[in-house]
Amino acid sequence: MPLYEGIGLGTEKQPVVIDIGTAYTKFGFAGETGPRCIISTEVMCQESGRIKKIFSYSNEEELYSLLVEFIHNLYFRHLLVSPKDRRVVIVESLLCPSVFRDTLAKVLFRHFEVSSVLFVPSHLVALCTLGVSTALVLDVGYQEAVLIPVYEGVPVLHAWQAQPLASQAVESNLRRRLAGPEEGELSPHSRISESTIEDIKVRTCFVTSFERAHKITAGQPDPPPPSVSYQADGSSTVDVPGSARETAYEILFEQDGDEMSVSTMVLDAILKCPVDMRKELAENILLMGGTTMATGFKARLMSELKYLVTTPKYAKHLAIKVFKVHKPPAKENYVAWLGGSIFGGTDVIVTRSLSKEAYLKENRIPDWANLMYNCREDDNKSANL
Amino acid sequence: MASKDSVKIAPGAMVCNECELRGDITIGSMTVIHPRASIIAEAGPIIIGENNLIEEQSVIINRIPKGEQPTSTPVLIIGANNVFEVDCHSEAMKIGDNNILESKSFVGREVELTNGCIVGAGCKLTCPEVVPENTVIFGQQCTRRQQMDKPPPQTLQLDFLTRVLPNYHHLKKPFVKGKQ
Amino acid sequence: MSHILQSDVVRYACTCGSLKPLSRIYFCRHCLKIRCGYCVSHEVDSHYCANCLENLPSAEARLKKQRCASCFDCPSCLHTLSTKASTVVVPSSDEKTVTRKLYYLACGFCRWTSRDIGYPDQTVASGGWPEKENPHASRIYNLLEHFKTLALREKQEREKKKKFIPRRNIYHLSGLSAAMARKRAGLPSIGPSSLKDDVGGPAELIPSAATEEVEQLPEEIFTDTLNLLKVTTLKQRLAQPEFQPQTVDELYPAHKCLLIKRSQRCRSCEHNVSKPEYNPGSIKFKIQLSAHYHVPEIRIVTCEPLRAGEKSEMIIKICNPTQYQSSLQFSPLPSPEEEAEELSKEIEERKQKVDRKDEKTNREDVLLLLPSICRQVSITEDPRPVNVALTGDISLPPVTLVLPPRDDAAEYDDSGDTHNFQDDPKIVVWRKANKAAMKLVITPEEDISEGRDVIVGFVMHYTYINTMATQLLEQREPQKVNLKVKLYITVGKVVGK
Amino acid sequence: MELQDIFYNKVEYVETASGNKVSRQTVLCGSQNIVLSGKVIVQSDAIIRGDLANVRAGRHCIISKRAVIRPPFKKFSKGVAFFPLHMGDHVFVGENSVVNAAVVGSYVYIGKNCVIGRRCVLKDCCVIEDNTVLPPETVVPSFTRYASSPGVCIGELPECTQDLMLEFTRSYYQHFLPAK
Repeated sequence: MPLYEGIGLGTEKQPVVIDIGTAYTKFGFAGETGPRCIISTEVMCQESGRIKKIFSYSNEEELYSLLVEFIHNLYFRHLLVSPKDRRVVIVESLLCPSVFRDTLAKVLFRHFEVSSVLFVPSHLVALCTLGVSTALVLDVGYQEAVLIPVYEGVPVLHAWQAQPLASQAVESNLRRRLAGPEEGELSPHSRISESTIEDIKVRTCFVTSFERAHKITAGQPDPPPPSVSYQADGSSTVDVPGSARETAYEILFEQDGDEMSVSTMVLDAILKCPVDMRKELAENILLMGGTTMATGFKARLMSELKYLVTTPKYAKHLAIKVFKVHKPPAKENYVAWLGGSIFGGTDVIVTRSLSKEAYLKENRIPDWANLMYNCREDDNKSANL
Repeated sequence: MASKDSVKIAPGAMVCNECELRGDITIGSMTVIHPRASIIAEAGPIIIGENNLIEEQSVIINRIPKGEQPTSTPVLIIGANNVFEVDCHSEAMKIGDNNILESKSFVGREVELTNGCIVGAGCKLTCPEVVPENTVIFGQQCTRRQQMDKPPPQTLQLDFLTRVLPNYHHLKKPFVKGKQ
Repeated sequence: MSHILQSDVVRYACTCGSLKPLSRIYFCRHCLKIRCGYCVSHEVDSHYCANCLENLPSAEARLKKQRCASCFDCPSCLHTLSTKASTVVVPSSDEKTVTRKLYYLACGFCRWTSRDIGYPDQTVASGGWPEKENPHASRIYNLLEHFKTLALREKQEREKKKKFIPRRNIYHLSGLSAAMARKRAGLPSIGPSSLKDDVGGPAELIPSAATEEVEQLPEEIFTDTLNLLKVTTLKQRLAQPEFQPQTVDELYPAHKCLLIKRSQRCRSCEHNVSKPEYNPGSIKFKIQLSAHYHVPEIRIVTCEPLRAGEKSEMIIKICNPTQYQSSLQFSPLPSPEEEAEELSKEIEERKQKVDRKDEKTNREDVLLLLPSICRQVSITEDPRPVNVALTGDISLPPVTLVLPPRDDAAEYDDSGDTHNFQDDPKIVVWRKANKAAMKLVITPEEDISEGRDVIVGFVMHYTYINTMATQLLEQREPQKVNLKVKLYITVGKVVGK
Repeated sequence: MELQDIFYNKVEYVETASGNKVSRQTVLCGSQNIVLSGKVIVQSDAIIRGDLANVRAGRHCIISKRAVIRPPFKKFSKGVAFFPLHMGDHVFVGENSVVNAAVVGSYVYIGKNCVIGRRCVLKDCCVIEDNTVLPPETVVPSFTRYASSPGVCIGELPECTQDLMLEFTRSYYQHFLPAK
């Protein structure tokens, strides 16, 4: 038992750190080295037995009840502690919709009576896992890839990039490829469940090398890798052709009409930053999110970057030759959580959290997008005067 | 329907009277068949090897395939040391040795079990295939894994049953031929 | 009728606006109000292992990361592993052979064993199995130490210069654009790097260094056939978040997660509505205020086929679960305006309660000095209106139905009823002990389509003998109170003409 | 919903002095080793294997059609032994379920088509949903609901489960009537 966990015993209750992703939620206790659980962000309706995704909410009320059910499960099925009078750290995306944020705060304070909530932006706290203060953070999750450069601890917000190039896109691409040419409702593969597609993706697909990908786009592909026959259950088999295994992830790197891919996102973001930041950012890339764990993803991204800087589109503006990536002390899919855990393990949780009393008085949560919270203190003062 | 019922039971086999045997069936020695098991040789003969354990409510059936008439008489062959647990249903034409069909499992006609396979409780196999040796199939999605060794034979249980069952059940006598 | 415990046919409206079957609601005897799992406060009482049923106090459970020390989960199918013994013959020193027992872990479901991953068999049944540590643990503790020092320094500086709040933060969580402007204006850079110049703390941290090298795609991937049986599933990976093994030979058994016993507390009066006994094997409760024992139960016995716009007869059974006689009356549901009024009354009542509590805590200075001792004022969510669309009309007989108290002995007594009630035989179909069956008429809506559920609702008024008051003030007689509860019955589906 | 009357063929059932109602179409092997404590209903085609070891069912148990109650065995170095199977009071076993448990507590509801593996321990007040497979040696704690294959805890039961089961099995008995 590491010394650390013994010290805090009996003094203050360990804060809970929650990172609610579109597909998976990571949660555990602050100051620990890994999340306790990674579970699907969904709840099972007790009456109908149907699974409902949290992010499929249609209005605030529905979201509220989904979150109550979901967070109740987090505390009483997995974390096994009382939420009441315990601090919470929420790792959130800077692009998190306000309605989600507000509802989540309401659920935590009003329903679960937590003593304080600290919202931390995922791209920023991810840096805590490295001990550096400047990095280009690319988070490729389920719904979208979001990139925000962080310079000296400050997010360079005007350079942010977001594209729907993530797991979801890969999975629908894979589904199309499995369905084959005779597409449509009649194809047996159109009925494959989402979880099966996800499992096929994780277990059989990979990100192919830069050279092979170029040959494929040029129409002269190398022989595809061996195909795999995947037994979905006892009564059906899915044949996963080698080409599907190899090209499922290509959707992330193809530059279609709008010439946007995961790799151009990185370069575009660097371009939007001031010149003196660029080199430092390019040499401090942090990749996180479950999709970046795909076999070959990093190698491909690096070769793409190296190639793209030589193309006319970027060569003119960018003089960068070297790209370096960080290796965080965690699996990519919980880097942000670990950042939250380290951040929440410090006294910051006392000084910066939004307390229950403050929330009940104001009935809202500070938000960077809201000007009220986004001025310097002295500005605020003068405004008040 | 099979032309005639002819059941050959090797000496040492233990077949309870209360089970249903239909058609041309051969049962190897030391095989134990519990009451209420059904073995139905509908399309052709069924040959069951030695040391098999067939529990109550299990069904082994040599079914007439739907549609076309078979050109030759299909024979269903079961090897040795297999266990058919309560309420399993097997139509497989070929089952090797040391397999376990757990409770409520279902194995279709076009599936072949080699050796040392375990079809888990409630698993349904219908896709035509030859299940590789030492495969374990389990769970809702019929997940598979490969085992290092094949499951051990149930010799001890068979010993126990051959001692106990005669105290409670009427048994079919070995070497019975012709109609019952 | 498939399942007794999940019957959603008759739903009771909780004070908070949720609709639940009777078995899932509570009756707070102090507030005399209905509560449910949604509006009570849940608290973890004790931890126990679902497999060995050993009880662990919360502090110990926390030390063990809410996992059982002796039970393991199968990494392959997530079922519980069992310890299997095998005997081996070991040659002993004096030329005799000794048989010894060796133990290994095995899964009875998917047949995974600890031998599959090369764990050596153990000589004791309780294990001593190798524990896998997070390979990055020491690095993470370094980082943690580093940021703790930074945070502490920030806090101290903040205290030192109360008036001028320095902008020396670990990371800016707000004021992003303002800080950027500052950066551009050439102000000294902030962040951890600048802090190095300060008095060196004990946690000197080497920041992570980025490299150009990344894991390359193995060449064999294009030529070797993939054996799916060797690759772990996503579920298996996520079950071990810190390791997430990719191949099955890296699947290590994990300590089994504990389960909890929990108590539930009424948020408005802070009394428990349910508190189990600590022993995991016990099915008894220290406190148990399930509505099943306090509120009359209604069940449908039979109902004629329902047709849109036509009357059909429904027979319901009403049961009085209390030890006292109860008289029941029925009335239609309140109109939306009345309901809104009731809701606001409820909210007002709560507010007063909170205010009163506030006053109390304010007066007691001792509690102010020790805020950790005094319970925080429970804030509750406001009750919501019941959200159900009724699709039928119910005609309620204007009678008062008196139900005798429950008598457990009567269950074994077949001698018939001794009570004598003057019931209208057109309404009360039969009576037995504390139960009675009543006839009601349902009229589904005119325009309801076939196959839709017919939902009707009404208010049940019942008398309840409050025994709680007698315990508090000994002199007083048991108090009779009039209570009411809203009921929603899903009668069934509409059939064709 | 109130239970509807369930009518049975009067000729088919035997009613004992203690109120047990047992169908003649069942297979009660080794009936001298089976104890039914009173007001127990055993419906047609159910199998109780008293020949393997003692089976005891408490008061007000319901064993539905085609259910199999079978004492579990355990292998030892010297042989196998079948263990007695104890079932508490007010237990419901659904149709087609196979119960191989060592102990089934009181107030337990086992749904349809379940497989309760060898030497499972079901504590008082638990529910096993339809089609669940409990692997061997599973322990099901009180006030939990198990479902799926392998069976996992999917929820909790209300505090009044004991009384709900009590009432359910009692009223089942009351509504289990001979056809007129």
